[in-house]
Amino acid sequence: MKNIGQVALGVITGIGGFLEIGTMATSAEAGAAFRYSLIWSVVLGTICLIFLIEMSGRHAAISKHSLAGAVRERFGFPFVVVPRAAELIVNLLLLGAEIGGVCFAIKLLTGVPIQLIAIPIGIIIWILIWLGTLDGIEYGTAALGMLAIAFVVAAVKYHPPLHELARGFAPAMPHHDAAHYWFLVISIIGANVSPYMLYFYSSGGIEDEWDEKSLGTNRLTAILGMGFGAATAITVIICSAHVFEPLGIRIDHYEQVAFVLVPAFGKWGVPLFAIILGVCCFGAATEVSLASAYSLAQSLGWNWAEDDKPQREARFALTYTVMLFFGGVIMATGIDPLKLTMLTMGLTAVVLPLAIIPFIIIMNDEKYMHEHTNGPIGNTVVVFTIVLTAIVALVTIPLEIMGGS
Amino acid sequence: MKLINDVLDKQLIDRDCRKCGRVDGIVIELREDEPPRVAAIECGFAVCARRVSERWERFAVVAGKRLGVRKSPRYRIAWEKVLDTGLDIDVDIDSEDAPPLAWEKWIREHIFAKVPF
Amino acid sequence: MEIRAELLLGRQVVDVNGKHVGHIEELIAEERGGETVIVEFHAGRGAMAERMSAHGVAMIFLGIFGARRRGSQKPYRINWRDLDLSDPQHPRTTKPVDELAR
Amino acid sequence: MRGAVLLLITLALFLACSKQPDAGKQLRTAQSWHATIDLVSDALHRGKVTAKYAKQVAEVAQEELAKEGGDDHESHVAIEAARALRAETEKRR
Repeated sequence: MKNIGQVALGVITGIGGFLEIGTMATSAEAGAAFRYSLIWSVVLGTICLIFLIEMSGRHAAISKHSLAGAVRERFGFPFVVVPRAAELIVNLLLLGAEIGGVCFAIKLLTGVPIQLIAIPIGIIIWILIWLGTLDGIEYGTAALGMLAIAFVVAAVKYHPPLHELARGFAPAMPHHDAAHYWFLVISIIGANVSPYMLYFYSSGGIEDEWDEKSLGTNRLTAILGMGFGAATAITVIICSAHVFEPLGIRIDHYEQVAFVLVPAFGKWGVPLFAIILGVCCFGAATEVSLASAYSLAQSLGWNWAEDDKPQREARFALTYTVMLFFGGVIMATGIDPLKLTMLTMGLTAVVLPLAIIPFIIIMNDEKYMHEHTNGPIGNTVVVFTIVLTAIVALVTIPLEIMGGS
Repeated sequence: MKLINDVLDKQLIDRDCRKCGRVDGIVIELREDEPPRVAAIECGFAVCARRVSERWERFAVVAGKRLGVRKSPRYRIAWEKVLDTGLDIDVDIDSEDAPPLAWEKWIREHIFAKVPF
Repeated sequence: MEIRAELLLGRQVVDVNGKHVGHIEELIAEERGGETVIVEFHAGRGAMAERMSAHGVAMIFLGIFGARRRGSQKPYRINWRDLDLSDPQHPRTTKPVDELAR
Repeated sequence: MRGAVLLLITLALFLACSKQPDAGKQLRTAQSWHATIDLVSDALHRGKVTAKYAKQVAEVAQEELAKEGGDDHESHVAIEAARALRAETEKRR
């Protein structure tokens, strides 16, 4: 029974956790600008993510050691400083964007301006983490995230032309706006394969005390969870392609994206979109702030555990408190949520190689993984992901200059 | 025993199984005509910073003094207190009042004490 | 006199004639008479270089990580008597490099 | 070490101030917002969206079009449409 519960958790986390501000923005923009031709980048990003998530879970189950801790132990402190600092900066911006998503959802429903509610939202998330436990947060936000099924229903209602949809799954060169096309490919990969997911999943595995018996469940969870999540992201592309692309509407603000469900659900379209966006961003915000606290605490050897009372791991708790406060402050400055989201996706793509390179070493270290080290397939995918993300990182900067975003 | 691979940067666990930092440094005593002796392990921001560059170390020491939570930015644990060097390093200290957790106590008393719930 | 192992790590070692030996990779310690003492220093291409090198990655790719290093790649095993650490920034061996054990 | 930090800073600067509105882009933006305004006002009249939402869209459209500063025919039509939608939503509330 425990394993079925775990798979269910994985699937729920996949859908709830997968669809956050980054995926929503990039999928909506991709659908509006290029119809279905960017679906392949979602699939590519998800395949890499499935392997990396499975490895993170396996590492947690076998070595009982955290990812961030293992990287520090294998590579030493000087190697860890730059990647960890870069990740924390990107996580802070991402947290700002997620809080922005929640504030925008509330603004859609109530009209209250974003700057006013940014810091209160940060405080509410902080209270939830302070009082709640990891399972509570994961199940709660992810279960609500299931509302994202509305996008699947809408996509079916819009009944996209299947042959064109199928063609979208194969990588293709752009017919127009090459800079914008490739920047969206990068942002989609950045949105799907974000380092915080790996740390959150690995730390969750340790807190839930996974062991060798959980390996099968871990693989199933990774495939089903991330797979369902990717399917939801693809339905956002389909809906956006159906509603916006024929009219030549390009996504510049979330106000436009909010319209995507109206043709399918009438006057429930905007409220439903607001609830889905708000809930998914709320869940993602808790995950990003916790993942940052996990990776910092594990790198420096502090006591860490979300299930413990915060007083017992003061520095871990202080980290997510500070992150949430500054996340709220970023949003309170009135910066446009969509611009911040796209900037963060670009930066995530640049930081990605730093987070993935250590995988090739720690996943093949018998001292930690005993006989469960990576097989040739696993290593091939990791090396491919490193090369892919390295190219993506190098290309992001010039692309950005050519006004890709 | 491989000092770098098995000890450096490993997680420190105190007497009642609480995590209390990582092995940031290892002190070795050189002696005439005798093999160098492993004297102690060190942890603290200054020790970590020193491994990056001297300038970082000076910055860490100054910051430590100004914030004034720990008495000294380096905390040394005698090698004899190291009980086991498996995946983690078990040390025979009660970290609750020892400097490694000085920050934890400071935050608990000064910041979290004010939280009503 | 005290030195720090973490600062010794990665330092370049030259032999008595100034010829490059390698970078300090590991310090081997043993229990002797109730004390833990360093018996040997390993100086090779450097732990990081080894892992990141084409050879390192190739080994990983085949899934047999670091099991066997080819002869020429093996680090020098320098006995504690043969290493002059008076200046920890620049460790020197008291023997020419070709007399060092591999 | 210093290099890495410098890289991060310059990168952030690049990403922040990277857009230069050129003519083609301005025209497309004006057309995009014009189409958005038409879409939303049509839905407003068919009761598919609330006046509150339509007002937010109109405000953002006006802001964006003003920022673009296009003075070709297409931009003027779009600005006019946005103003009309906004007036419409304020009347309904």
